[in-house]
Amino acid sequence: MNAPVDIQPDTPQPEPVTESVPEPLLGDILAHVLGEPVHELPLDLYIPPDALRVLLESFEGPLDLLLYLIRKQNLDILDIPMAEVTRQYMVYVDAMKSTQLELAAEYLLMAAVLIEIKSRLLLPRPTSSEEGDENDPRAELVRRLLEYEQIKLAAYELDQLPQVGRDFQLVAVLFEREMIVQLPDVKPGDLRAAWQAILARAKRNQHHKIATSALSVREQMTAILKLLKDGRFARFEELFDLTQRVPLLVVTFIAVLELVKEKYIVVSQDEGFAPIYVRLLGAEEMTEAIPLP
Amino acid sequence: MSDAKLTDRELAHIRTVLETALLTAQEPMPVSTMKRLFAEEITATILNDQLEVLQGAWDGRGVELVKLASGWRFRARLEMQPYLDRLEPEKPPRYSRAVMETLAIVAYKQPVTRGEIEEIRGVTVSSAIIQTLKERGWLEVIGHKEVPGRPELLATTDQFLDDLGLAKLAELPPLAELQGLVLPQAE
Amino acid sequence: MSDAKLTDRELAHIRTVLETALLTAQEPMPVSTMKRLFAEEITATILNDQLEVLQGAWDGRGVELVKLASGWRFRARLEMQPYLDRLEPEKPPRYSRAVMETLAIVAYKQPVTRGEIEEIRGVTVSSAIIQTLKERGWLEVIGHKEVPGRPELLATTDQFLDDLGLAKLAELPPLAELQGLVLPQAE
Repeated sequence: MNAPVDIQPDTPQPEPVTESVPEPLLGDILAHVLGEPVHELPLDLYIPPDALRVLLESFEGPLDLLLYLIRKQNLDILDIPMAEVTRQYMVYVDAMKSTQLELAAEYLLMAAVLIEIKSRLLLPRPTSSEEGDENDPRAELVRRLLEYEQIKLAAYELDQLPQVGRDFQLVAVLFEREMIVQLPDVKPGDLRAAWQAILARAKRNQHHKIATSALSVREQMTAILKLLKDGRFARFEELFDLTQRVPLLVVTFIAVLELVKEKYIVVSQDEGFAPIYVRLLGAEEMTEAIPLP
Repeated sequence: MSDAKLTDRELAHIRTVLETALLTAQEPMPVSTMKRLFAEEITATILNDQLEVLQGAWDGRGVELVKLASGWRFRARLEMQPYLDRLEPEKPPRYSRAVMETLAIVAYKQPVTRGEIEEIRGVTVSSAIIQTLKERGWLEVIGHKEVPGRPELLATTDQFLDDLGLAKLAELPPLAELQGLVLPQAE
Repeated sequence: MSDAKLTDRELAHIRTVLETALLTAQEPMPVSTMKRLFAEEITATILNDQLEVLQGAWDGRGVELVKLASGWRFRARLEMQPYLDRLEPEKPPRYSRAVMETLAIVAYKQPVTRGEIEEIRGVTVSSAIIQTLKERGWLEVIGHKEVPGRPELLATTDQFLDDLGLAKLAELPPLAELQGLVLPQAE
């Protein structure tokens, strides 16, 4: 098995190397791969004729091809007969070329590695070294082959594991979220922030004048307007809640004045000491216009 | 399998397959589709019967089997929503700046007309904004201003105070102090 | 709720909520998430106990409750696949050997760089392979190796384990012993 083949150790390029492979063998495979059945396929390749093309395409790389060869040769991977393996490897590489498969650089590199190992095996080992294993040029290749074979098997095992979607399905029960309209939450501070934004803008546009008057007056203005909302005449005294403290009564009075000034309400008295009435300005039409809740 | 010959064991198996198919289905499944689950011919009658048995078996659980227009499907019961909602709390929506500013103006300057709001904000106030706040029950029309066009007079409601946790408008954050903060150089 | 005080009825309710949440969940659910389902504080111990009770309750049915890398999830049993396949005859394609070998290298040797994968496989690893696995959600970049070029460090994700029904990397099929590769009949 370890017999030297006619590979010249000093030829680095793969091309002359492949040419050194016995001619009949090369020719047979070529013919076969291109579609014609070949009858004289070397027995030691263990490849069914019609499977060759598929096989070549299915190799994952030079390590894969090398592993295949070693496997098929029934060889101890730890004691690879370099010459024979190299020879067959080159046959495959050449077959790949002729089937117009893209002959990746990795295959050529591997061929060079094999040839290099073979050539080093042919040389006498330096006696000075004591660690024999480390000097075996095959050691690194063996390590890589073993590692690759391990991964190759692991990939197969991994693919055997049940996979979601392929081998089992997930449960997918519907959860129809009922549309509950969620209303925005507003805090008093948000109003203040909004006001701040208005002021900031107003500052940039000087023509916006924001008059501020005491909120309590505005509040009373609203209260009075709400009271008069239905368009009725209210007696002046009705506007004042006498249970309240004096400041509020004053505020209410200011609110009435403000409302009159802003032409929201009319305060009227037919004659001296007659009851004073308050009503919304234009309340007559309003009773028609606004239906009350 | 013919109708008469199905054993209890076979029916239970049919139910297991139906249940699994329905639990894993993305869409409601019509009975015609369910038939395809089985290599043997199984009648729609048998399938419907077994679906009803299944339906009963899920009584009182968090998920129910329902018959919809397009087929049968499992779905979570509405009672489960409060629990499931806790997993993905929906972010509370926020009012736009326009809505918040409008609300603030009405709150602080009421009663106001839309025109006055526009004057303060410096931009047009859309009907949609007013409508949003009216529908929320926070703004109401308390009259009309006696100026041309008789615009609505807007004010905040008691509900607005309630919702903001205020007893009265005076409890709103004071603006005077604020003005000192933001407009030190105001004219 | 404290551990001691939970009644059978309360525990049954917890199971109903858990079951519903798990049946409707899109992803495996960790126990920490399940806690959020309940307004009351429920301990992980109680939840784990109830999950095991639930798991038992689904024994012998077409669907099972399993614990995976990123949490618990319901899935159809493998035995149900032949039935479900009849509904969906188009199976997702198997990945090529190149993809599976790349995945295996990352799974067993992680974290690895693309260069290290190429070193083991002896061939160039195309970007498409890495991309396929990233898009599937099975590989992710967990950093960069501090060597020239700062290549990406690749690792498998929890989803990879989830999708293969595994709870942790240690559950992957063990790597073959190197010695086992030596053919016994070698000369």
